[in-house]
Amino acid sequence: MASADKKRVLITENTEIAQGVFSMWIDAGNMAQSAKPGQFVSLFCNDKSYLLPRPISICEVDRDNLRLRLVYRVVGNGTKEFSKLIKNNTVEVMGPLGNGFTLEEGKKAILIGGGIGIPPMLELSKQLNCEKHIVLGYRDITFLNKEFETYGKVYVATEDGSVGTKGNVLNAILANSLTADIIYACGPTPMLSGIKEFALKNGVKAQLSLEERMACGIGACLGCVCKTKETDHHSNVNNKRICKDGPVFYASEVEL
Amino acid sequence: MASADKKRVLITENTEIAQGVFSMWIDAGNMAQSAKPGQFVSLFCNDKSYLLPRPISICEVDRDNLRLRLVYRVVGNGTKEFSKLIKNNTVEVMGPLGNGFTLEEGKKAILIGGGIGIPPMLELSKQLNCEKHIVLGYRDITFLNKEFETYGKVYVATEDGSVGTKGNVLNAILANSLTADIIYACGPTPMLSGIKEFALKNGVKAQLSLEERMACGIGACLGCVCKTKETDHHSNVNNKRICKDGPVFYASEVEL
Amino acid sequence: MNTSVKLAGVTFKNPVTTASGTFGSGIEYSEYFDLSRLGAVTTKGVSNVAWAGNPTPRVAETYGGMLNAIGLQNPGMNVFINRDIPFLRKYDTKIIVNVVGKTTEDYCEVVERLADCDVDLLEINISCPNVKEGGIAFGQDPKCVEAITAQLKKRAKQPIIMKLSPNVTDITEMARAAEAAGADALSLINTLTGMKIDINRRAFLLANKTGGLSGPAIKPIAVRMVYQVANAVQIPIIGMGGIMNAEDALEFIMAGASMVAVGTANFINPNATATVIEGIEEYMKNHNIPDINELIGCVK
Amino acid sequence: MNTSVKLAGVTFKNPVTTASGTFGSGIEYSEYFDLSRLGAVTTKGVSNVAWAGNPTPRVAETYGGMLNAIGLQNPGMNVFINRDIPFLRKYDTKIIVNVVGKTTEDYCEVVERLADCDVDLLEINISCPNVKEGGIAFGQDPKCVEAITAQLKKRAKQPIIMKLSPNVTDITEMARAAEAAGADALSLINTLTGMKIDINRRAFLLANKTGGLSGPAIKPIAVRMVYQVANAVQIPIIGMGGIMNAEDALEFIMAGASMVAVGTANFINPNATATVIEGIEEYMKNHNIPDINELIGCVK
Ligand SMILES: Cc1cc2nc3c(=O)[nH]c(=O)nc-3n(C[C@H](O)[C@H](O)[C@H](O)COP(=O)(O)OP(=O)(O)OC[C@H]3O[C@@H](n4cnc5c(N)ncnc54)[C@H](O)[C@@H]3O)c2cc1C
Ligand SMILES: Cc1cc2nc3c(=O)[nH]c(=O)nc-3n(C[C@H](O)[C@H](O)[C@H](O)COP(=O)(O)OP(=O)(O)OC[C@H]3O[C@@H](n4cnc5c(N)ncnc54)[C@H](O)[C@@H]3O)c2cc1C
Ligand SMILES: Cc1cc2nc3c(=O)[nH]c(=O)nc-3n(C[C@H](O)[C@H](O)[C@H](O)COP(=O)(O)O)c2cc1C
Ligand SMILES: Cc1cc2nc3c(=O)[nH]c(=O)nc-3n(C[C@H](O)[C@H](O)[C@H](O)COP(=O)(O)O)c2cc1C
Ligand code: FES
Ligand code: FES
Repeated sequence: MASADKKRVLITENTEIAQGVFSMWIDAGNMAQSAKPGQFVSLFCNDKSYLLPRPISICEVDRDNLRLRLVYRVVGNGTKEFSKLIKNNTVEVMGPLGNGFTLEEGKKAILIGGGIGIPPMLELSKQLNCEKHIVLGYRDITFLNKEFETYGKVYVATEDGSVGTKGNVLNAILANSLTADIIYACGPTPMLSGIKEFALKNGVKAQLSLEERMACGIGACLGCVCKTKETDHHSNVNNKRICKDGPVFYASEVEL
Repeated sequence: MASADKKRVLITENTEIAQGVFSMWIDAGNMAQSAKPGQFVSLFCNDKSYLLPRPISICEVDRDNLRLRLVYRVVGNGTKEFSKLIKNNTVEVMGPLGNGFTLEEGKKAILIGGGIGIPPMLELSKQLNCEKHIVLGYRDITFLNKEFETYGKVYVATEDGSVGTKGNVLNAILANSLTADIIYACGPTPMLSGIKEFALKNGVKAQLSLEERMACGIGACLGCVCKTKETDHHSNVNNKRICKDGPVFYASEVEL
Repeated sequence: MNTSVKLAGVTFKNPVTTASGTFGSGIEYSEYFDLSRLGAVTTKGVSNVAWAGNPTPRVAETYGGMLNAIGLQNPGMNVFINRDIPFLRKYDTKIIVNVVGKTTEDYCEVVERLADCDVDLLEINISCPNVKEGGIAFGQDPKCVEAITAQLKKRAKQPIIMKLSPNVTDITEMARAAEAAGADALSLINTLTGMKIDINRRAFLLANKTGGLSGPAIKPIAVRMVYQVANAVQIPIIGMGGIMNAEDALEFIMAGASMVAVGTANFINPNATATVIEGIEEYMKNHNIPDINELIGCVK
Repeated sequence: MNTSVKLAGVTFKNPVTTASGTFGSGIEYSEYFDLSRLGAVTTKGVSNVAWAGNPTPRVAETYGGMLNAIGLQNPGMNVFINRDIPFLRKYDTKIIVNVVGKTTEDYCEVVERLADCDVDLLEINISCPNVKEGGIAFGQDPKCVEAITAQLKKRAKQPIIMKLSPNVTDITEMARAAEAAGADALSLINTLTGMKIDINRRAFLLANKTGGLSGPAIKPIAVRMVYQVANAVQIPIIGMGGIMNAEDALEFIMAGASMVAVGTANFINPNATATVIEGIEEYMKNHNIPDINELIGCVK
């Protein structure tokens, strides 16, 4: 009956792909069957002094082998625990959660990922069937960028200028004079604000994947809301739930 | 500087030797060097929602390989976690703690173990150099009894009478008309009370290893006291600390 | 084996409900298990008009618990009554509606509007630590507790349950005040006010600075308060605070709770309530307890 | 880099002490690390005569915490003064003596006796939930807090720190009362009253029924209270409640504590205090904080 499920799954791979950034493959069973780009899963810690789920985006879906790939950065206690798990260890996971990106086929697209917002763009770039420019922003150390090259032209921006354009993703877009009908983006809120403004100015539609601290992850606790322009149908106030109604929203819907 | 230490150690073996009873060997380093029969260690859970140490007696000391053996019964969350650990996993341990048995060499001895009080008697029976009768009491399923046979004559009592004398350890002592100059015992409090009474009646000295819920395990919190006959030197009241002053006491010192 | 309990004249198939605010109106969790298994669904606090709640971050994790400062966001009683009550009525479970307000008049308005609705009990939240007006202010002074209970009792058609705050010196005083004013039952505990600081940003983690602490961390406090109140009043108690499994629920029942509510645990396991119900049944079977009512308050 | 702080006229080499009752008089822990590393040692509550404490079990584990009902067992002031003070004086650390009593006269007797002893500060425990008389009874009413503080202040030669209970509706009231009566500093928090039931034996786990809840589970409540009190009074605060590591300690300092005390964590790691001190120094280095005093109360 559940659209999503919580279960303990096997880890088939968990490797550090850049300093502090890990790539984990899990045997996800039916979760992998229905997973869409832009959706996420809740990962739970084995140490039960950490109770809440850690939302992690789905980076790749391997439907043939019913596996999901998660790419995450170690920032705190939970991700630190995950990073220490090895092949054949298990982890509790719930998902897929939220609504992913709406695939607007045929439109010329820019896919933008900033920092740890990059992983969900990989499955999107695989599934999206159109002309694609892929813009990836990093502080310094790059990761996953090589893997994107199969799916479209990749532009990199680094804050320190060590690779690609010096600056942020918008600097890279401007530097390469990229244009599009639609933007798909995931990354830190200041980046998304900038993209929203850019999209508005250029009359481009944009789908943005937002982030907020979560408790339930399924829309029940109202912990993870974002401000919306219109009164939301569910909440009857100007709040939408990022976990349930998002994490992806059209830029025009939300206030950042 | 520390007489005892807390450290993370390697598990070299952890096997179920009877239903719900496990035997674990740990690479204990210098802990193994100083460990004495009747001392215990504090085991800590990896799941940090369980904070307090689990006191577990030292069952065997392998000084050559610097290993300690712990034999424990799964009764709650901590021992359940321990039971799932496998070879090459690690566990945090502090010890050796407390004062063990005083080896009264040359005296004719009865060693009595009841239930999960049996493990510490194994190392004692190895180290004690004298005529030994070993009395082991179980509810039903026996464990470790074969291993004791190397060190003395073993008498078994089971509550259901399935092996040895039907009844408790005292029934076995009476049934076999055992006599001694000194008794060493570890087991549930009602058993120890019975032994204390028996020893008193027969004019036999007895060393009893007591049990109480602990927090610090090193004598600082006053959580684990037992009532004593005389005012205790440290506490200035009729309380001794089982973890620090015990767990082994002469029957004449304590009130059970 | 009987697991049904009676509280304030209402019979529940089992003693397990949801803690208000952790289960919405059940819509999201209905995708995970059949709500008909529950003794009752207790819904998120509802006010006379829609409330937008607090700014984010609204939740933070703590050791063995969590802080929340949702600020009682809710769609207002009209949307709730038209949408959520009919949804819940499809299930074979009782409905307990949690009511919030900024003023006594607000509370009265909601209770009056609910009087003719098809719901089983009203739970009056006078203990929310996360709103500036109302909420906890009503729940920390026995005179206020008595006054608002009396006002609502006059207007309510359903039995009313007063939900008490643990942020008090003596919870039995509040319990006695509610009982004296005619409350039919008591719910306890709501959350304990807490705070978390992000030492790297040198700032509060929650936009609201403080939030309500819930989860297993607070269970020993909750069990103690249920025990104290059970021994101070005659009216029945719904116990809650950190229930993660059947063992936890049984602690509350043995301390004197006639029913229990599962809150934060839902976030960790969407099946938590179902697991608690099954675990209670298993305990009763293993211990040969024919009737759950034997266990209520059995530890003295 | 300066880690020294000043509190009630006394200078401490660093802001870390031990929470009373979790460290004895330091003798046991001195086998694990050099007590001279500590800003101060705070000793177990001492009374005029020896106290035997409560029956066992006295401790129980809870989710992310523990309950204790030691009942203030202690050898009485004479043994303490003759044995423990000379022991501690061998170390380069300050001595804070925690004082308990059943009546105002008891407290006065200990404070008077300590007046001529070589100790640095007195911490008055008016917040122990585990004794029938005295203890918490003095700490839940601002009038009582004020009265006992005034009495002790008249007699004490050392600065006095009043140790407050979290089992109150508004801890700032107690803090203000202590300040008004001349307290030199405040310690908070003591434990929260809790209970655990053994559902298999259908009995209380602790012989005393209730115990004091400590450990990381209570930290959010403690940080909140320190923040509230720091913003309500001028006198300095020793913050405690669930400190497990330097990050936790820094939360308290940023909330307004001038010093912190490590309690339950000692049981989990005998080096806990040393780890906290090192971690604070590391944080200061990484964040370029030349003086710890900059961090005290920096989050508003
Ligand atoms: C929809 C969504 C998708 C995400 N996808 C990814 C991803 O693919 N890869 C990745 O590395 N990170 C992702 N994040 C961020 C990730 O959830 C956090 O980095 C992670 O929860 C941190 O957990 P921790 O235990 O290491 O940190 P701690 O700080 O110890 O966590 C404490 C609590 O805060 C929460 N928290 C901390 N940081 C964040 C954050 N940035 N966002 C939400 N909750 C947070 C944790 O979930 C936990 O409840 C995503 C976040 C969201 C909301
Ligand atoms: C000196 C000493 C030596 C011991 N030696 C052994 C041994 O060799 N083998 C063995 O199987 N058991 C031994 N025990 C008992 C063992 O400590 C408990 O069975 C164990 O702590 C239970 O932990 P748990 O997490 O599984 O149980 P839980 O009930 O989940 O534990 C909860 C808390 O209660 C404490 N606790 C529960 N039962 C006991 C108990 N009987 N005694 C003390 N604390 C308890 C735990 O340490 C923990 O803090 C010994 C106890 C003591 C005091
Ligand atoms: C996210 C969240 C929202 C809550 N909202 C409400 C509410 O609207 N009304 C209410 O009376 N209690 C509310 N509570 C308190 C819970 O109903 C419950 O009393 C408390 O969380 C303790 O139970 P627990 O530890 O099982 O969560 C809320 C708690 C949480 C965690
Ligand atoms: C076993 C134990 C004994 C305690 N004894 C005392 C005491 O004698 N005097 C006192 O003021 N506080 C006493 N306390 C309270 C602690 O000093 C401290 O305030 C409380 O435990 C919170 O800190 P923590 O969570 O770091 O332990 C005791 C706490 C514990 C756990
Ligand atoms: S996390 Fe609960 S509503 Fe989104
Ligand atoms: S457990 Fe702390 S004194 Fe024994």
